[in-house]
Amino acid sequence: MSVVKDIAAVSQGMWATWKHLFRKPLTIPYPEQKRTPPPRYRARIVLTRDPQGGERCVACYLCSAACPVDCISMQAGERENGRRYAEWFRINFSRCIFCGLCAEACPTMAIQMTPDYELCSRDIMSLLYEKEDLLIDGCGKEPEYNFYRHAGIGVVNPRGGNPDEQPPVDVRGLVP
Amino acid sequence: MTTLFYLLALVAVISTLFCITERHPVHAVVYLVTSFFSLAVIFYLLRAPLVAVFEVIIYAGAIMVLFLFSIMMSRPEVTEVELHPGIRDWWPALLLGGVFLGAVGTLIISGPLLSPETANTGDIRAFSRLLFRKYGLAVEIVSLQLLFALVGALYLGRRRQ
Amino acid sequence: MIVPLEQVLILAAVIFVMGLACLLVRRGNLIMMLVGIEIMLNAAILAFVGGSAAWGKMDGQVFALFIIAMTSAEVSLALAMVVYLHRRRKTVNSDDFSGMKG
Amino acid sequence: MPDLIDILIIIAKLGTILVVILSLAANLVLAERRMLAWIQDRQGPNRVGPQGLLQPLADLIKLVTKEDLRPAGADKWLFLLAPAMAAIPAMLTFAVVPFGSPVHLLGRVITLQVVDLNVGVLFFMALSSIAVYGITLGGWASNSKYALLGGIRGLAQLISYELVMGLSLVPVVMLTHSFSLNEIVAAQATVPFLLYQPLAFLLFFISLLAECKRTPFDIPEAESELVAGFHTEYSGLRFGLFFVGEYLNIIVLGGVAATFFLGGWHGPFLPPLVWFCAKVLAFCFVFIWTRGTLPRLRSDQLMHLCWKVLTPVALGNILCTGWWLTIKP
Repeated sequence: MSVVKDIAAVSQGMWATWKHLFRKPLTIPYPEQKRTPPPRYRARIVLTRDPQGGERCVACYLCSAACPVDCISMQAGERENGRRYAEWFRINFSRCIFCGLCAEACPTMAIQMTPDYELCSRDIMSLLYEKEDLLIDGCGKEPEYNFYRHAGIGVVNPRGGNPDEQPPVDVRGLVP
Repeated sequence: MTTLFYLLALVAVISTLFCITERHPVHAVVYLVTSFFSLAVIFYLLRAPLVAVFEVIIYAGAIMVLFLFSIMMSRPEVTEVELHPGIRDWWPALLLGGVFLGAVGTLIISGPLLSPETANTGDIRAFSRLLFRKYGLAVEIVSLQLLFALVGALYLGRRRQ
Repeated sequence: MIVPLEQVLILAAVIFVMGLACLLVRRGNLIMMLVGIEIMLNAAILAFVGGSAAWGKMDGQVFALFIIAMTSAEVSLALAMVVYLHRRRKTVNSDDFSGMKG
Repeated sequence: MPDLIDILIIIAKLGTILVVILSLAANLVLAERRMLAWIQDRQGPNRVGPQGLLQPLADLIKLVTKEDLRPAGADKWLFLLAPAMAAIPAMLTFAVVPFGSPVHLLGRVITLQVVDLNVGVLFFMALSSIAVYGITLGGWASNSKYALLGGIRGLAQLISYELVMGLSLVPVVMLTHSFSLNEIVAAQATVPFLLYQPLAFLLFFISLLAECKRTPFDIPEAESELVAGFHTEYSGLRFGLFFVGEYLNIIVLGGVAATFFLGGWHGPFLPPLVWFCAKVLAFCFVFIWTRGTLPRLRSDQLMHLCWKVLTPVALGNILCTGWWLTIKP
């Protein structure tokens, strides 16, 4: 009897919606009540410092190259000891899509994402973050890591002097 | 009440006039519905509430809606012939209409038809008793006719291979 | 009876003549011809109801009801035919339907 | 002849009904939005005023201040008139619905009904058959294919379900021996017709859903196929009139259904007016609940349901009722 089956189906649906009528809503009224995002949430981008307080960014342009919407731009500079740094570093958050590719691309863990998702403004120019706005006084998610203490070009220690670094290969020594 | 009758008669005549002179069929149907409404109220004033209500249900609610439906489905284009009917198209109408109006006029001026009588004709129970007892056969015939119309419309509307 | 029967009959006659004119003049559009027929039938109903009220008998109303029922049958068939013809010939002008071998 | 005070009483009744129904319709919009939200585990509009209670006012201000657009090539007068044609029949229907027992006030007996017609049922049928014009002409006059399709669909749906509605009311009239709504209510003083005629009630309810163009029968305004159907091209206050007309229709048809099948204002313990309002609101609730549950039918399923299922069942129901009435002592 298809009629009986139809009636059963309809009443089943009605019962389901009846139950949901008295269920606590899953949504929350947002500005008053905020959800705590998980610590690895991908929102506002920051530039972190190494444990010694130096900038981690070496202005390698990898984040800028990885960015699908081209919102990161910078100018590389070099100090006297060969340490590279960003002369200026700019992220246009009105274009950023929070995909996290920049953070993945970064070889020095400098660029990281934070759970601060409340990024909106009536003034679009205020979403243009300069280096001063981006740089934080902390190490972010990798508190131990310092690029120049693991590898590098002899800025902190001479080459091959870092704890887990092998001395550079003497190319001439390989000559038979 | 009498004033209301004259008012409604005026509305009915004017809207019918607009209806027959309107070039677009949809507008004509809307004018005709207005005319039917005023006629329905006239029927109510003439103590025929049942006829008044059926005038609205069937004429305004079903027949005119069918007209609208077929106009919308077929989208007839307005032709040049139709826009400017010549005198050749008018004279049979004028002739027949004149004859008809003359007949009614002579009927009326030939003397008073009858003295107005007061009887309650608005009773629905008496009406239905009359309809199904005295005219029971006619009801059957009309229902058969409706059945034939249904079958005919189905035949005309069926999909042809 | 709120008005004399004569006035009801005059109203019915005026409406009937308008319907007649619509039927005879607007032959370029089958739908308008049907509208004319509707107007004439309504005039007939008005005359029946007027007579019923004047004589105090209900037979006129019964006939008005029969006319309404008959009209609905007629209109459903006629409009089905109009739509059918329009589908075949792409016109609703009555003068175009003159050939016997459609 | 009615004297001046009678006319004043009628005007007062009309005004009260108009105000009450219009404000109820506006608040029904809010109620529907909140209840649909609860069904879908959401919160619904709760910003304007406490619990969103001032939302109807905000909607009104928004609709009034919006630009009133008229599409190019639209039929001017019909486009302007169509929303009114959709809303007015709904309001007129309430004129014959009795909403309470007669009240004695200042030495007069005031019936809580605007007018007691001896053809009340047919009056209701007539008005619901006129309601087709609003949506059809609105859809045609917009000069838009979506609106035209919505109008044609609405026309076909409304005149088909009108038939089922009429047939499902016939058993009620047979049991009462009268077309007057007052007598129909009086006949249900002890037992509502719902218990005698559950099948007729079901048919009537389904056709009410179709007459209101509510889900699962909202194909004239199917958003996913026809954008918004017959009111695609409407904006501002005219759209608001269509919108309010729909909710007016729900309330009024709820009142009519309560009168025909639930015993009108009859009920134990509570005052009659309270009973009537409770029944109407219960109908509104069921309408919203149904909308939250059932998906939309296809156009051909709709016609199939009407002509091949509901109409034969309604005719059989009439036959059984007649047979039962003749063998009843």
